[in-house]
Amino acid sequence: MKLTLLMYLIPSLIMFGCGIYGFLTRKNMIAMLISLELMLNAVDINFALFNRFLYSGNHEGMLFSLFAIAIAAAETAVAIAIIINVYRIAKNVDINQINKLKF
Amino acid sequence: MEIFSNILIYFVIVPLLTIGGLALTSNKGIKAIRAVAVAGASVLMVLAIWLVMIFLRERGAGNQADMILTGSWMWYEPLNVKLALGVDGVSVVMILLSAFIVFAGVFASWKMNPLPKQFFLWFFLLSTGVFGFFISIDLFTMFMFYEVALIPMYLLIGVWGSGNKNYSAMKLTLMLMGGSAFLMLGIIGIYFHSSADGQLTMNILEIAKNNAIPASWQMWLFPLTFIGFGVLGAMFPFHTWSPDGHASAPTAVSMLHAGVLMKLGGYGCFRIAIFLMPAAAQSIGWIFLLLTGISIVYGAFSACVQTDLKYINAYSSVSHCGMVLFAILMFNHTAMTGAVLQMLSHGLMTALFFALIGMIYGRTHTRDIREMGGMMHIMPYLGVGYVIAGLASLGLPGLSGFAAEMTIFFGSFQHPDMFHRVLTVAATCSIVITAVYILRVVAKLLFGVVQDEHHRSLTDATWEERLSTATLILAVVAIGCFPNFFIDIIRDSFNPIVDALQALKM
Amino acid sequence: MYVIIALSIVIFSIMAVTTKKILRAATYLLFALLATAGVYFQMDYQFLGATQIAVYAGGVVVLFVFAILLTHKPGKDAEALTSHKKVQGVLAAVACVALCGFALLSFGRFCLKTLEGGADVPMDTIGTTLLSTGSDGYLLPFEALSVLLLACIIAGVVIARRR
Amino acid sequence: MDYSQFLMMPQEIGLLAVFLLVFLYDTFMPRTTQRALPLVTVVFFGVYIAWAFLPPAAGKCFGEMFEASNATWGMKNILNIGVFIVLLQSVKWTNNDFVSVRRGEFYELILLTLLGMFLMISARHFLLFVIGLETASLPLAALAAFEKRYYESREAAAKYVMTAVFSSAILLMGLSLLYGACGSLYFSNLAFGISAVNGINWMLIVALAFVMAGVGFKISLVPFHLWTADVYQGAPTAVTGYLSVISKGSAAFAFMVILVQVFGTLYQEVWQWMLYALIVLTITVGNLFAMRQRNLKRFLAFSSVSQAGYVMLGVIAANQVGMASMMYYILVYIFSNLAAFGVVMAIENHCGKVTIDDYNGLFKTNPWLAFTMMLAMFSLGGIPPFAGFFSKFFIFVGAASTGSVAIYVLVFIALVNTIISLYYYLLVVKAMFIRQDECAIERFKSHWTERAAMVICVAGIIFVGLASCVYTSIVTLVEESPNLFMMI
Amino acid sequence: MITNTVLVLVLPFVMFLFLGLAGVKMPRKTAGVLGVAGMLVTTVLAYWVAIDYFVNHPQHEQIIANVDWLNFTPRLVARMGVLIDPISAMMLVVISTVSLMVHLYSLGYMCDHHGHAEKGFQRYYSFLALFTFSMLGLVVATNIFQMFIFFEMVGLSSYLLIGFYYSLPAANHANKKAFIVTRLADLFFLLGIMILTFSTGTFDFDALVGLGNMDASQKAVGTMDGLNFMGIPAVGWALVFIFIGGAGKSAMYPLHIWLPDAMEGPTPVSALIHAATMVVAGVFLIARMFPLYVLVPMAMNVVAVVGAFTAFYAAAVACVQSDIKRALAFSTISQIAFMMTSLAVSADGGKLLGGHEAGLGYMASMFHLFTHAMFKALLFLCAGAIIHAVHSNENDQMHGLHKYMPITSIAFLIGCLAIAGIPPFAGFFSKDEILVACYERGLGWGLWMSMVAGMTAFYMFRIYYLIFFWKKHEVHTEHEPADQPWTMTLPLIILATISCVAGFVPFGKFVTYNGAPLETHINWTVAGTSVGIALVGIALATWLYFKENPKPERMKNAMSGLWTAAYRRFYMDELYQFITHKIIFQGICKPIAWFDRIFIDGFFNKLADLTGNASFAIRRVQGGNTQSYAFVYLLGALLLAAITGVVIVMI
Repeated sequence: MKLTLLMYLIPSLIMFGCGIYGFLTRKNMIAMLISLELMLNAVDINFALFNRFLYSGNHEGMLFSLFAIAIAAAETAVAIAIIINVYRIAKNVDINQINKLKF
Repeated sequence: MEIFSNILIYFVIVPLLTIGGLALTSNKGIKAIRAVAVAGASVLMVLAIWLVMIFLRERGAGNQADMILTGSWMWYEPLNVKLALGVDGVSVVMILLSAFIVFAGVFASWKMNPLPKQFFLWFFLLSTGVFGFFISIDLFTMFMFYEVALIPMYLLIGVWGSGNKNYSAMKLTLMLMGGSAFLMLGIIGIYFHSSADGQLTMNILEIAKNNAIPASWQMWLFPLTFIGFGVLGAMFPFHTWSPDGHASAPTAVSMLHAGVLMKLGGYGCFRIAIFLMPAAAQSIGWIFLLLTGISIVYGAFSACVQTDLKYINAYSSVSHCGMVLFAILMFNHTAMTGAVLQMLSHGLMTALFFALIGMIYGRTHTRDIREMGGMMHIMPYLGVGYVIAGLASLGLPGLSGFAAEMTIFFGSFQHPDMFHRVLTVAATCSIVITAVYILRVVAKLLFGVVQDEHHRSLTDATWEERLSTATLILAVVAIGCFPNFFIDIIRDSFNPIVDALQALKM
Repeated sequence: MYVIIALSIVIFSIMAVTTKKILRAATYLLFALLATAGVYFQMDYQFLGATQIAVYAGGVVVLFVFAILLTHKPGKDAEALTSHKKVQGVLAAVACVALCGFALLSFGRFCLKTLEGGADVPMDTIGTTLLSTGSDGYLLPFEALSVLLLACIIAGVVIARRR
Repeated sequence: MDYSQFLMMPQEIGLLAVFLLVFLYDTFMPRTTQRALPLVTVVFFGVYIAWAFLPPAAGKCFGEMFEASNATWGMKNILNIGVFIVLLQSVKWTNNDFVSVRRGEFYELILLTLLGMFLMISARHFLLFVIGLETASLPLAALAAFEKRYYESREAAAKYVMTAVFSSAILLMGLSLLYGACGSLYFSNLAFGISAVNGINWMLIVALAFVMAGVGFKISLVPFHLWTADVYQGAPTAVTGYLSVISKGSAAFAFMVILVQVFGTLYQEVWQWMLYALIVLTITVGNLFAMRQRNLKRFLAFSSVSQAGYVMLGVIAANQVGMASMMYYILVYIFSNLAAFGVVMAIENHCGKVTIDDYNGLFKTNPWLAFTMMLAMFSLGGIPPFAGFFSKFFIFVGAASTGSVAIYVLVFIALVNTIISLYYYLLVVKAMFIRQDECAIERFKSHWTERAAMVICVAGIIFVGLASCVYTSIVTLVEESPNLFMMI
Repeated sequence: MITNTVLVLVLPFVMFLFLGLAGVKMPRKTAGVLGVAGMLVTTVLAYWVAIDYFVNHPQHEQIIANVDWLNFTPRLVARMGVLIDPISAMMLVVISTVSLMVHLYSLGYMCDHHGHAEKGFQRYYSFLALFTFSMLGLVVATNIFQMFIFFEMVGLSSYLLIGFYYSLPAANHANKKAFIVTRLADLFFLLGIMILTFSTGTFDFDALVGLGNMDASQKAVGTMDGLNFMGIPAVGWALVFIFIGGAGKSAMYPLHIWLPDAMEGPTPVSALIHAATMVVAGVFLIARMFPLYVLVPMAMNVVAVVGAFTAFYAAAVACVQSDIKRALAFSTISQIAFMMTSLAVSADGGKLLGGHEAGLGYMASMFHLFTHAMFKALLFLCAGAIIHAVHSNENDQMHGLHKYMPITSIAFLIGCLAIAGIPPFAGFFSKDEILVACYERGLGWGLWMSMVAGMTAFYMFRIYYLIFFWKKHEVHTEHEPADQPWTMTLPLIILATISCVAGFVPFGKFVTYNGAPLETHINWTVAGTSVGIALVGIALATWLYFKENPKPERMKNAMSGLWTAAYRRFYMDELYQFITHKIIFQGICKPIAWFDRIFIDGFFNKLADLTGNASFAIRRVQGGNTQSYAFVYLLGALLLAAITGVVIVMI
C-alpha cells in the first residue's frame, strides 16, 4: 500500500478539529490548553508532511515545526502560569466563571 | 516670509492672536478679557473694510482677474495640497459681513457668564474658521476651516446655552458633521478627478480651469457636495438642527451661527458644487431647486405657528437661507448676486434678531411670545430694533431684505425655463407668509398690553447692547439704501461660473 | 505501522478532549504527542521526533500535570457541559476541518502524492542551517526564539511572584 | 557566516542594548537606586531613540529573511516615539507600592515586546514573523496581569493568553496550508508561488483567511476583536495604552506588508473584498459598542477597535499613498490615544476613578487635564485643526486613490461612522465641560512625568497635523522603499 | 423744477428722521410744530412745482430725472427718480395740501382735553412725515419698480399709523390685517412687474407707456407677443396682477377688508391715508399704466367689472353702518371704485372710446380723485372733530350735535353735498364726467353707476342726519361737545372752501391721458339725471333720518336678513377669517409644523435611537466568555474564507 499524503493529513486534521472542539467546549482552562496543544501539534504535523511529501528538497517545513514546538512550549508555560495566577485569586479554573469583564 | 505680505492671512492670524491674548488673561479679569475681545473684533473690522477698499482699488485699476490677492504656498506636497488664498467680490463681502457680526457679537455677549474667557476663546476659534473658509480657494483648507468653524458650536451651546441644550448641541454637531461627511467624500472625489493629465490639485481655480471631472462622476459628486453644504445652509429636509440649535445657543453664538456660519453653506454650494461641476448642476440642479423651493415656503409656514422667539427666527432662517440656495441654482448673474445679497442681508438681520432676542430674554427670562406683550412700552429701543429687524426680514424697501429678495426674484424670473419661473412665483409667495409671522410676533411681543406685571420694572438696552444693535441696523440700512455698491462688487465674481454654465449650453 | 499511528492519533485526540477526568486528558495528550512523534519518525525526521518527545512529552505534559495538581480539587473532575456548547463546538470543529479538508482536496492532485524515499536530515545539516546567515539560514529566527524564551521566562517570573 | 549582517538592524540591536542595560540595572544595582529605574529607562530609551533615528541602511539580510527599508525604519521610529510616551507615563505608576517590586520586569517586557514587533515589521519570512508575533504577544499577557491586587487584571491576562494562543494556532494552520501550496515561507518565494498557482483556489483563500484572522487578532479587527475590550479594561492603564497603540500599529504595518508582498497578486479579486468586509464590520461594530460604554478604558478599547478599521483603509488601498497614510494615521493615533490614556492614568493613579460619570465637572477642577482629554477626543474624532483630522483625511484620500467606486462607498461608510464616533467622543467632552457634579474629582497635581507625556502628546496632536513635514517625510520614506508594491 | 421736486421729497424724509431720532429729546409740542412747519414748506414747494409745471410746460411733456439704484442686469435697472407730468403734479398738490391740513389738525386732535399732547406725539409726526414722503415718492415714480417700492413704503407708514395706539388690541389687529392684505396684493403687483419686465426688460414708464401716444405701449405689448400661460397672454396676466396690486391699496372688492378696520388709527390719519391719498394709489397706478391697459381689453374689463361691483357693494354696506368712520370708509371704497370704473370704461376693445372726447374717463377719474381727496378729507376731519368731542365712533352716541358744533356741521354738510354730486360743489363736476364716460361705454354701465351715485347721496345724508340731528344730544362726557380749537377748525374751513370751488377748475385743460387739453362741457342729460337721483337719495335720507322716527327700525325689521348681511359687510371678514385661520393656519401651518416635528425631527431622532438600539442589541456578543469569543473568531475566519471562495468561484 502506497502511503499518500492524504492518509497522513486526515489524522492531522482530525487532531486539529478535536483541538477546536475541546477549546470551545471544555470548562477547565487547563483542558482548553490541552486542546490548544492538539491544534498546534496538528499544524506541526502538517508542516512536516508537506515538507516530506511535496518539497523534500529543502527543510523549511521541518525547521518550522521545530521552532513551532519551542514556541508552543513557551506559550504553554506562560499560559499555565497565568492560569495558576488566576486560580490563586478565583480559586477555580472554570472558564465560565472568568467573565467579570463583559459587554 | 512672503506669506505675511498677503493681507488675507491676517484674517486667520488676528483671531488666533486674539485667542492667544485671551489665553493669557486671567479668568477673573473680565475687563482685560473684554478689552482683548473688543480689540480683536475691531482689528478684524478694520481689516475687512480695508480689504474692501483694496478690492475696489484693484478693480478700479482694471484688475479683472477672477480672484485677487491670490497666493499659494505648498503645504502637503505629496497630495499637492496648498494653502491657497484669494478673494473675489463674493468673499470680500462675506468677510465684511463676518467682521460686522463678530464685532456685534462681542458686544452682545458683554456680560457673558460663566467663564467669559473660555467663551471668547471658542467664539474666536469659530470666527477663525469662518474667515479661513472665506479666504481659502483650496478645497482642503476650505474644508478644514469649515470644520474648525463647526466644532466650537458644540461647546458654545453645550456650556453657555439654555433650555434643552445638550440635545440641541449634540443634534446640531452631529447633523452638521453628517453634512461634512458627504462633503469630504465629495471633495475627495473631486480631487481625484481634478485633472486629466495626472497632476491632481485641490485648487479650485485650477480644477475649474482643467474642467476634467467626467460627467458621470459629477452626477455623484455634485449631490454629495451640495447636500454637504446644504445641511449647513438648512436645506429641507436637513434643516432640523437649526431650530433646536438656535433656540439653545447663547446670543452671540446664534448671531454668528445664523449670521455667518449658515452662509458657509450657500457660499460653498456655488464655490464648490456648482463652480466645479457645472454639467451636473445643469442637469440635476432642478432636484435641489425643488428642495430649496420647499425650504422657502415650508420654513415660512412653520414659523407661523411657533411660539418661541428663537424658533420663529430659526424657521425664518430656513426660509431665507432656502432662498439663497434657490437663487444660486438659477445660474444667472442676477439671481446669484441676489443670493449673495441675501446672505449679507440675512446674516445681518438675523444676527440683529438674535441679538435682540437675547437681550429681551436676558431681561424677561422667557422667549415664549404668549407670556410677553407690550414690550414697546418697557424697552422702546429694543422694540424699535426688533421692528426694524422684522421689516428687514419681510423685505421692506430701504432695508437690506428688499434689495436682496428683489434681485433674487427678478433674476430667477429671467430664467428661460418655465419650471424655474413657476418655482420662482411660488418662492415669491413667501413674502406674504413672512409678513404674517413677523407681524404676528411684533403684535404679540411688542404691541398690545403688558402681559406680566413684573416686566414693567425692566430696563431698556445698555450702551454695549445699543452699540451692538446699532452697528447691525446701520449695516442693514446701508445695504438696503445703496445696494448697487454691493452689487458692483459681487456681480462680476459670477462671470466664471456663468460662463462655464453658458459654455455647457452651447 | 501507519495504521497504528493514525489510529492512535485520532483516538487519543478524541479522548483527550472528551474525557471527564482532567488528568486523563493530559495522559491522552501525551499519547497523541507520542503518536505524532511516530509520524515524524516515519517521515525520517529523527531530530524532529526526538525534539517532540523531549519537549512535549518530557516538558509540556509534565508542566500540565503540575498545573493540574496545583489547581485540582478532589471531586471536581466531572465537567458538565451544556448541550448547546457541545453542538457549537462540534459544528465549529467539523466546519473547520471540512473547509481545510476541502481546500486541500481541491488543490490539484497533490494529496495523492506518495512518499518519495527521502533520506534523514542529518544532524549537522540542521546545526549548520540553524546557525547560518545566508539564504536558508536560520540564525536570526534562532536568536529571536531565544529572545522569545527570555521574554517568557521574565513573564513567567512576573506572574509567578506572589506580589 | 556573515555576522556583520546584524549591523543591518541597528534599531533592533539598540533596543536589545537598552534592554540589557535596564536588565542589568534591575538586577545588580542596589535596592536604594531602584526607584530611579523608570527614569533611567526613559533616559536610555531617549538616547536610543536618537540612535534609532540615524539614517537607515536599507536592504535585506539573513538570506532575505529580514528587510530593513526606509518604510520599516520610519515605522519603527513611530513606534519608538509611542513607547517613549508610554514609558514616561508609567513612571509614577511603576513606583507605587503595589507594583514597584516588579517595575524592572515591566520595562524589560515592554522592551522585549517592542523588539518582537520590530521583528514582525521587518520579517520577510513567516517563521521570523511568527516568532516576532509571539514575542510581541506572550509577554503582554504577563503585563496585563501586572496589577496583581485586582482580579480584573488577572482575568484579562487569562482571556488574553487563551485567545492569543488560539489565534496563533489558527494562524499557523493558515501558514501550513500556504506552505503546502507554495513550498516556501519566504515572502518573495511565496509571492511567486502564489502567482504561479493557476487561477484562484480554495487552499489559498483559506490560508489567506486564517492569516488575516491571526494578524487581525492583533489589530483587533471585527470579528477577531472580542478579547480587546475585556483585556483593555482589566489590564493596567499603561499596558492598555501600549496595547492599543503600539501593538496595534506594528501589527497593522506587518499586516499590510504581508498582504501586499505575499498576497499581492490576490489583491484585486480576493483580499480587497475580504478586507472590505472586515473594515465595514470593524468600524461599525466598534462604534456601536463604544457608544454605550461608561468605563473609559473599555470605551477607549472599542474606540480603538473602530480606529483600527480606519487604519485598514490605508491597507486596502495597497499603494504608497495608502501605506504612508496608514503610518501617519498610526503616528497621530499614538499621540491622540496616549493623550487620552495619559489623562485616564493620571486620574486613575490619583483616585482610581475611571468611569465617564466620574469625569463630570472635570473642567472646573482640573482644566488642563480636561483640556488635554478634549484635544485627544477631538483628534480621535477627526476635528481640525488637530492632527486627527489630517490623518483621517489622508487615510480617506489614500483609500480613494484606488479609484474604484466600491472603495468610495467604503469611504462613505467610514465617514458616516465618524458621526457615531464623534457622538461618543463628545460624550466625554460633555461630561468634562458641560455636566456639573458636586463631587467632581478634586483639584490635584499630576506627576511631572505624566504631565511631560501629556505635553508631548498635545504638542503632537497640534503640530503633527499642521506641520506638513511629518506627512511629507513619511511619504518620502515609503516612496523610497523599493519593491513594496511589486506584486499588486 | 427737478431740484424742487427732490426737495419736496427730501424734506419730509428729513423730518421723519429728525423727529424719529431726536424727537424723544424735545418737548412734544415742539415736535408737532416742527412737523407742521416742515410740511408747510413742503406744501409751498409742491405748489410751486405744480404751478411751474402747468405754466411753463403747456405741452404737458414728461420731465424725468433718474439715478440708478439697483442694477438687476445691465439692461434691467431699477432707478430712483422724479417724473413730473400732469397727474403727478396734480397729486403733489393734493397730497401736500391734505397732508398739511392733517398736520395742522393733528396739533389739536392729538391732545387731550387740557391741550396736552399725547404720548408718542413725536412719533406720530415722524410717521406722518414718513407717509408724506412715501406718498410723494409714489406719485413722482419714474418707473414701475420705484412705484412698487413706494407702494410698500406707504403700506409701512399706514401700518405704523394705524397701530399708533399699539396697546389697543383692535389697533393691533387692524394694522396687521392692513399690512398683510396689502402685502398680498403687493405680491401680485410684484409678480405682475416680473412678468411685464420678463420680456420688455425695463421698468421705466417712458419706455413702457410713454406719454401722448400709444407707441411705446404698442411696442411693449409687442415684445410680449406669443407668451402665454394657461391660455392667457402673459401681458394679460401681468396687467391683471398689477391691477390686483393696485386693488389691494385701493381697497377694491375683495381686498377691501382691511380698510374699515384701518379706522382704528387716529382719525387724521384716516383722513390722510385712508381717504385722500394712499387709497388712491391704486387708481393712480392704473392711470399711470393707462395706455397699456387700453391695449389689453381683457385687463381693462377686469378693472371695470371689479370697480363697478365694488362701488355698489361698498355703497350698500355704507348704508347701514353705525360707526361713522366705518361708514365713511365704505364711502371711500365706493368712490375709489368710481374712479377705477371711470378709468376702465374709457376704453373698450383696445381703443379709446368717446370720439373727440377720447380719454374723458381718464380725465374724470383724475378729477374725481382730486375733488374726492378734498371733500373726503374734510368729512374725515369733521368726523374726527366729532369723535374728539364725544369720545365715540358710534352714531347712537352722537345725534343732535348741530347745536353744539355748528362749524363742524356746516363743513360736514358741504362735504356731503360735494360727495352726493350736488352742483356747484366739487363732486358734481367730477362725478358728472364719470357718469358721462360710463354712459359712453354702455347704457347699463351708466345706469348702474347712476344708481350707486344715488345711494351715495342717501348714505351720506343718513350719516349726516344721524350725527347732527335725529334727536337731542345726550351728554355722556364731562364736557359738552363743542367746536374744536382753531388748529382743528381751520383745516375744516379751508377744505370746505376747496370743496366748494374745486369743481370750477378747468381740469381737462391740465390733466389728460395724452397731455393734450380736453374741452369738457357738462352733459346736461346725464347731469340732470344724476342730480335728480342724488336728490331723491337725499330726500329719502331726510324722510327717514332727519327726525327721530320708527321708520328705519321698521325697515330694518322688514329686511332683517339683508340688513344684517349688509351690516356684517356681507360676511367678507368672516370668510377671510375662515380662510386665514381655518385653512391657512390650521390647515397648512399647523400640519407643516407637525410634520416637521414628527417626521423630519422624528426621522433623525429615530435614526439616533436606532443606532442606540442596535448598540444595545449586539452587546450579547461581548458576553465575557472566552469560548464564545473563540467561537465567533473561528466563525468569522471560516465565513470569510467560505464566502469569499464561493463568491469567487461563482464569478
